[in-house]
Amino acid sequence: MAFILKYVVKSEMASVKLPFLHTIFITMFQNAGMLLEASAVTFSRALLGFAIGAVIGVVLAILMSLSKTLERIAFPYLIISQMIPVLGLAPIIFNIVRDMNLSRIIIAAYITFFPVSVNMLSGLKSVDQEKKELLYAIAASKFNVYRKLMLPYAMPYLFTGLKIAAPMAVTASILVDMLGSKSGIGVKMLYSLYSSSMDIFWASVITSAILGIVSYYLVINAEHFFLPWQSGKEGETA
Amino acid sequence: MMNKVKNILWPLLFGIAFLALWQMGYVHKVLDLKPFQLPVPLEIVQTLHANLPKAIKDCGVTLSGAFIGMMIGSAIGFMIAVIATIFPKWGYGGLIIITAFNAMPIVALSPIMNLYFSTGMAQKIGVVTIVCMAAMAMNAYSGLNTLKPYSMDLMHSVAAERWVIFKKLRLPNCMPNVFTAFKINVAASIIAAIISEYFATSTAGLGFGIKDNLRKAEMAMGWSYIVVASLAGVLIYIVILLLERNVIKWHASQR
Amino acid sequence: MSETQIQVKDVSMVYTNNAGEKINALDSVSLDIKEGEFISLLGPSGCGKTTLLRIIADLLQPTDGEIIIDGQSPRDIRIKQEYGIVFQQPVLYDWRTVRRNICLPMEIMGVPKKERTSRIDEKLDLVGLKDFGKKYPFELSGGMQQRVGIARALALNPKYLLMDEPFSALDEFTREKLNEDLLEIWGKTKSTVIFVTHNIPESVFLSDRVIVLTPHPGKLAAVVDIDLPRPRRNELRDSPEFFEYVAKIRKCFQEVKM
Amino acid sequence: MSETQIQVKDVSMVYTNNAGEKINALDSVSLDIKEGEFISLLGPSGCGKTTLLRIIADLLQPTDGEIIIDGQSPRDIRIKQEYGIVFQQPVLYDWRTVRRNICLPMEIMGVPKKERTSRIDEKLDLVGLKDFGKKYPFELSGGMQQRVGIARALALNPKYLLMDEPFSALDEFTREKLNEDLLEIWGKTKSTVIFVTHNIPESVFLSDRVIVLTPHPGKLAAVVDIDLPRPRRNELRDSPEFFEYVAKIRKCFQEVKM
Amino acid sequence: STESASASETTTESSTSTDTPKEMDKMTIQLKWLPQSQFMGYYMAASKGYYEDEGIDIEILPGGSDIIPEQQVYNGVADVGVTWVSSLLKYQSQGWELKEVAQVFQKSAMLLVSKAETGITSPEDLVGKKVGSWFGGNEYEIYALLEANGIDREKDLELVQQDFTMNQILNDEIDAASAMTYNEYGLLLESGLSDADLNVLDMNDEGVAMLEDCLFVTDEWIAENEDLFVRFLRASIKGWQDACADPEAAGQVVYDADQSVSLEHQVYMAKEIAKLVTPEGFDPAKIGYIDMDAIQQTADLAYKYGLLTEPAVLDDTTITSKYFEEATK
Ligand SMILES: Nc1ncnc2c1ncn2[C@@H]1O[C@H](COP(=O)(O)OP(=O)(O)OP(=O)(O)O)[C@@H](O)[C@H]1O
Ligand SMILES: Nc1ncnc2c1ncn2[C@@H]1O[C@H](COP(=O)(O)OP(=O)(O)OP(=O)(O)O)[C@@H](O)[C@H]1O
Ligand SMILES: Cc1ncc(C[n+]2csc(CCO)c2C)c(N)n1
Ligand SMILES: [Mg+2]
Ligand SMILES: [Mg+2]
Repeated sequence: MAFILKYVVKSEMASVKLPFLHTIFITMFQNAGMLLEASAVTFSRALLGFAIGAVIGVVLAILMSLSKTLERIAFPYLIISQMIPVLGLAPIIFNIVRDMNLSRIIIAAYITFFPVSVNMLSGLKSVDQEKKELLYAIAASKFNVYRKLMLPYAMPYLFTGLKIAAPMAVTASILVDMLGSKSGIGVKMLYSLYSSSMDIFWASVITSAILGIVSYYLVINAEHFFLPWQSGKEGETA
Repeated sequence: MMNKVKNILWPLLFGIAFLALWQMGYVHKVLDLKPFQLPVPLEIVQTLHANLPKAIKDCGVTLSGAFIGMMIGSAIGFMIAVIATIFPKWGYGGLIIITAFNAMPIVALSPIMNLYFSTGMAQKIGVVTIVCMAAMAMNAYSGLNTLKPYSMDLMHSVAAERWVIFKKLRLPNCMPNVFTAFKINVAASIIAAIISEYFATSTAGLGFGIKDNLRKAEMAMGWSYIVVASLAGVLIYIVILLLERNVIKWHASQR
Repeated sequence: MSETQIQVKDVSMVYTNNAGEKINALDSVSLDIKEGEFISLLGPSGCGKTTLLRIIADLLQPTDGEIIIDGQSPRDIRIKQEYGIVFQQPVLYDWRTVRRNICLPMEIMGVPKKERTSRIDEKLDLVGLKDFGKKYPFELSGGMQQRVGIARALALNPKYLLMDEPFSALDEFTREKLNEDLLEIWGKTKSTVIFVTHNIPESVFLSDRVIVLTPHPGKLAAVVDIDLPRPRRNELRDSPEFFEYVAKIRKCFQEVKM
Repeated sequence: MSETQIQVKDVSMVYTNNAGEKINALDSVSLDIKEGEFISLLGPSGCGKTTLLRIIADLLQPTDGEIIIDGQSPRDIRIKQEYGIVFQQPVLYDWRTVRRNICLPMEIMGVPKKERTSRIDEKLDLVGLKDFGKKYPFELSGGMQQRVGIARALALNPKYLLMDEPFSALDEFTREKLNEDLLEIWGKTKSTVIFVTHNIPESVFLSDRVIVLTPHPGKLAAVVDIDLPRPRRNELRDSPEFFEYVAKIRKCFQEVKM
Repeated sequence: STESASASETTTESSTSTDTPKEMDKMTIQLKWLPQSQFMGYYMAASKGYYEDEGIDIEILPGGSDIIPEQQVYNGVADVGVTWVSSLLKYQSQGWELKEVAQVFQKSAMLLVSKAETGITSPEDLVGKKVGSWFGGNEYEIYALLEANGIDREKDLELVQQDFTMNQILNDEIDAASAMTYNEYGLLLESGLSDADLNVLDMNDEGVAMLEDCLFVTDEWIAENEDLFVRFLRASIKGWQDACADPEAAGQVVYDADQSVSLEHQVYMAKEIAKLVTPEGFDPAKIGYIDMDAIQQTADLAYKYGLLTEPAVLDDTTITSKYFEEATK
């Protein structure tokens, strides 16, 4: 940070390029109420988008792991799906659901699901053959194989995906704030950027970063809660 | 061989079927869209054909930015994962910073990058770099640290130095995770490059084309650029798959 | 206990790896196993014992030949959940405690909860891990992990029990005790047992018949009927007949290795 | 071949898991090992043999007591790269072929390339895996994987060779052959060998001294000097002295188990 | 769609609206950009209760860079939209059944601004320079300006994209920037430059003005809601009249509706907007009047410089003064 500041100080537009930390914090403090309110809107939508996105991601990964053919068919299209910008996608989504607010949530989920899906799939595909054979040998149903083996095994992979997706959900939520929402960090960001209120802009950017960190910690805590055996094993492998 | 044919045939067949339905208007019927809202494939292809040299040039601009940014971003992400592995105290902070960057939307990053870089290419690379760091950092970190039981003992027993352990154990061990990250980053880098172009100085690139045309109701043109981006994405994904198959043929996922 | 129950007909297995190289693991093995029989497979390391077991268990498709069990395919038997398998490696799920690892197949087969608990207790006791039920696999020694795998298969009372070197990581005394216990259980459940081992006395002690395979590729080298009276107790190991059988099989083995 | 080289002084090990539960694995074990000695560790499964080996190898810190080797700490010895270890599990790196797995520690120690190649060839031949150098671990049978681990440790000609049940997955004949081979190598390299096994005849055949541990927690139960002439060949196994030792140790063991 | 965020309106309206039991017609207007004084008329009308008086429960949807009003209205997200005439003409030419129903801005607000030291005082001076545009339909006035002055836009200068900040010109990365009189120009002034530091090329003066903010609807919607729309227009015009009469107050109203842009900026914008909606000599009673000559010029320029591939159809399928006349009767 210090380095950047030093470098920036030399430049003419110093305070625009990267305002001094104290000015950002003063701005954040002065606008704490507004930022908190906006954060609440953005974060709650991020949570919702994240939850839906994570579920979709997991379900897609499970489906793709069930059938190699399906994976072959679906994966390229999942990549394609991620290539469609919101600008092109939003009207289509709206036309399907016919509700702007719901569209926003769907778009947030749509942006979030991909890393979850990829990581989960890679976890499901990494299961050792012998572990699968144990269940195969007693003709466990697919359902049981997933419940007792594949899903628990892929959990650490899933959580890696969630750690990527959680801050992305904040990103997504901010993006959909900009789809004509009236409140949220994204709105503050956009308005301040386009009206050259750089202090507020940077304050919103920092706020979004903080939201990202918070979301990350939530995932980490969930991981410790759900995967106690993971922490036990670390001692051994470290 | 049969398998390889199948690998390509299935998704292709599916795609063709979907395109046919789209062309025949069923997609529009289901989504209640007019052709001028979402053009039909033939129209997109015709537009693309008429505009091919420019589309290819724009594609080159976007892809090269996406690719360079992805490489730099992945490299940084990987480095952070390495630091977090070697100096857990420090590195943890690094992972947090990456998370913070990951929570900044492209639409905010792009103007920020405009402040730092004056050319569209540099701005694009800057944005893509930041967008690609997190997936690599998280995946590489987990790959570098989730070692099979006792594999570390072998290293310790011959007093391997840290960097040797890193090179001979951690690094190969994390390759599958690195590929997972690349799969995410293929998609992330291209879309980030595209969106960064909405706000770039330059008027070249797929992103500019998409935004400019979709705004101006040139839907076929806009969508033809989306198609180009998609094809490029899938192509790079296939390259990653082929690499993966060769580099980690020992891994459970490849059997 | 007389009809042919498992027919191994001309089974061959050739592994092909990514590079297209082939490893010939089994070559035209034929074998008839009777209902309730206790069969041991012996053979040098890498001769295809595990491969054969896996083919019988429908975990692997032979490249040639077929297996018929009770007039059905291995697949049918597997679907009917009639196999119990002890793998060469313990194959425990890291995230489950010892008890819950043993419990797993029973959960899937729908054994009622109470029954499960009592079977787990019983089998934990059998393999000497009473105090370790709540531990996770990484807290166990190698031999203890292997015993969990044994307890898990035995808890199923399977109709077909396939065991791949189950006792190799155990000390002689634990091993001999478990040999006896196994026979006792087998006497009650009347399972058909296919037992892979490297320990010739063990194979003699346990089996009705001992099958010796040749190395590279695995072929049937010898089949030795063990006509020792049952029930067998460990004292039997000191008897001259026992020694004779051991010597005989050792000789077969030695010839095979040439 | 007379001075005390490895001193195990009152070593205790208590494992504590996340829940705070303690497992007492070793209780005040003391032992002096002479330079160039061949020592076997025997003891029931779970008694702490692997634990002791790992402590000697500086892979685990004892909760009490200490180890002194040539006046130095195990750490010093480890840093000097004087250990060669065969683990109870094969511990192969999935991404390396058989040859490159054997090569790995030599790479780290900086053995010149040519030397490495010739040692790999030699040891691959020794363990009977000449044709499998280019295979990946998943293409090997259980016993073959274990043999790769053995070849890897032997290729180092280590000053201290620690072997944890190296031959448990091998058939009797491969085992006996490798027993002889091992003694031959040992005769040349003059390594100090600590050898964990469950096979009493094997321990007698190989060792200068056999150490028997008690279960839960592991304590020294008996130390038996094996005064059989060297060089030893497999014929020795039929000699009455050999039987006597085996019987003697078996008795110790049995008493221990009570 | 009910917005949780309509809180901002309830704060301004609640005093009057809580005790009106009357059945209200819901209506939604989609702005072209963020809530700002550019749209002060609607905010004014809402705040003064004019919509309520007409029995309308109005919802004002802000725009943004990913929002295209034509698409929003066509898809039914909003009932009425604000957009630029040229943009609307383009959509109409592509088959979107949209209809212009009122023309709020009578003049173009588009400027090309440059720092005085760059010396760009006439269009010819743009040769060899870097000129910024937002594109996406906003570039045609510049095209017209250039070609009318014999400048080849491909060869003689470099057209670059502007993000929506003014940083590029402040940083001297470009020589001339697109700016709206009411917004970007004001941002430059607020950043410390004065009128004297800036040279301006005004599209109106150069004879290449294209009309901007207008109101439009879908044919389908208007067919069923003629009366509602007329009421809406009447209220809106009243709002605009009040706003243009007292821009200071209008700026305050807009600022109250959305806090994140400074009050001074909103007031500045309000004053500039007033000049566009009621230019000198324009009768405030006629706010919303559709000047077909100006429309025709916009359409001609759009066709001539490539936005449209064929001349625009300007008849009552695409544009109508019917409701305006009804509302101002
Ligand atoms: N998945 C595989 N891919 C390729 N080759 C394999 C595979 N599994 C086993 N083989 C080969 O097949 C042969 C027989 O292996 P198998 O595991 O059946 O031996 P085994 O008799 O069980 O040996 P051990 O006693 O060492 O366990 C070996 O040569 C081995 O290399
Ligand atoms: N990582 C660990 N955490 C907790 N307890 C452990 C751990 N490793 C071993 N133990 C316990 O320590 C005791 C001794 O284990 P150890 O592996 O040394 O036994 P062993 O003598 O090698 O047995 P085996 O012959 O079965 O390999 C066992 O009771 C085991 O449960
Ligand atoms: C995508 C897009 N780009 C530029 C403009 C131009 N524009 C018209 S009004 C306004 C805001 C205030 O000046 C801006 C930037 C637009 N409407 N949409
Ligand atoms: Mg085997
Ligand atoms: Mg052990």
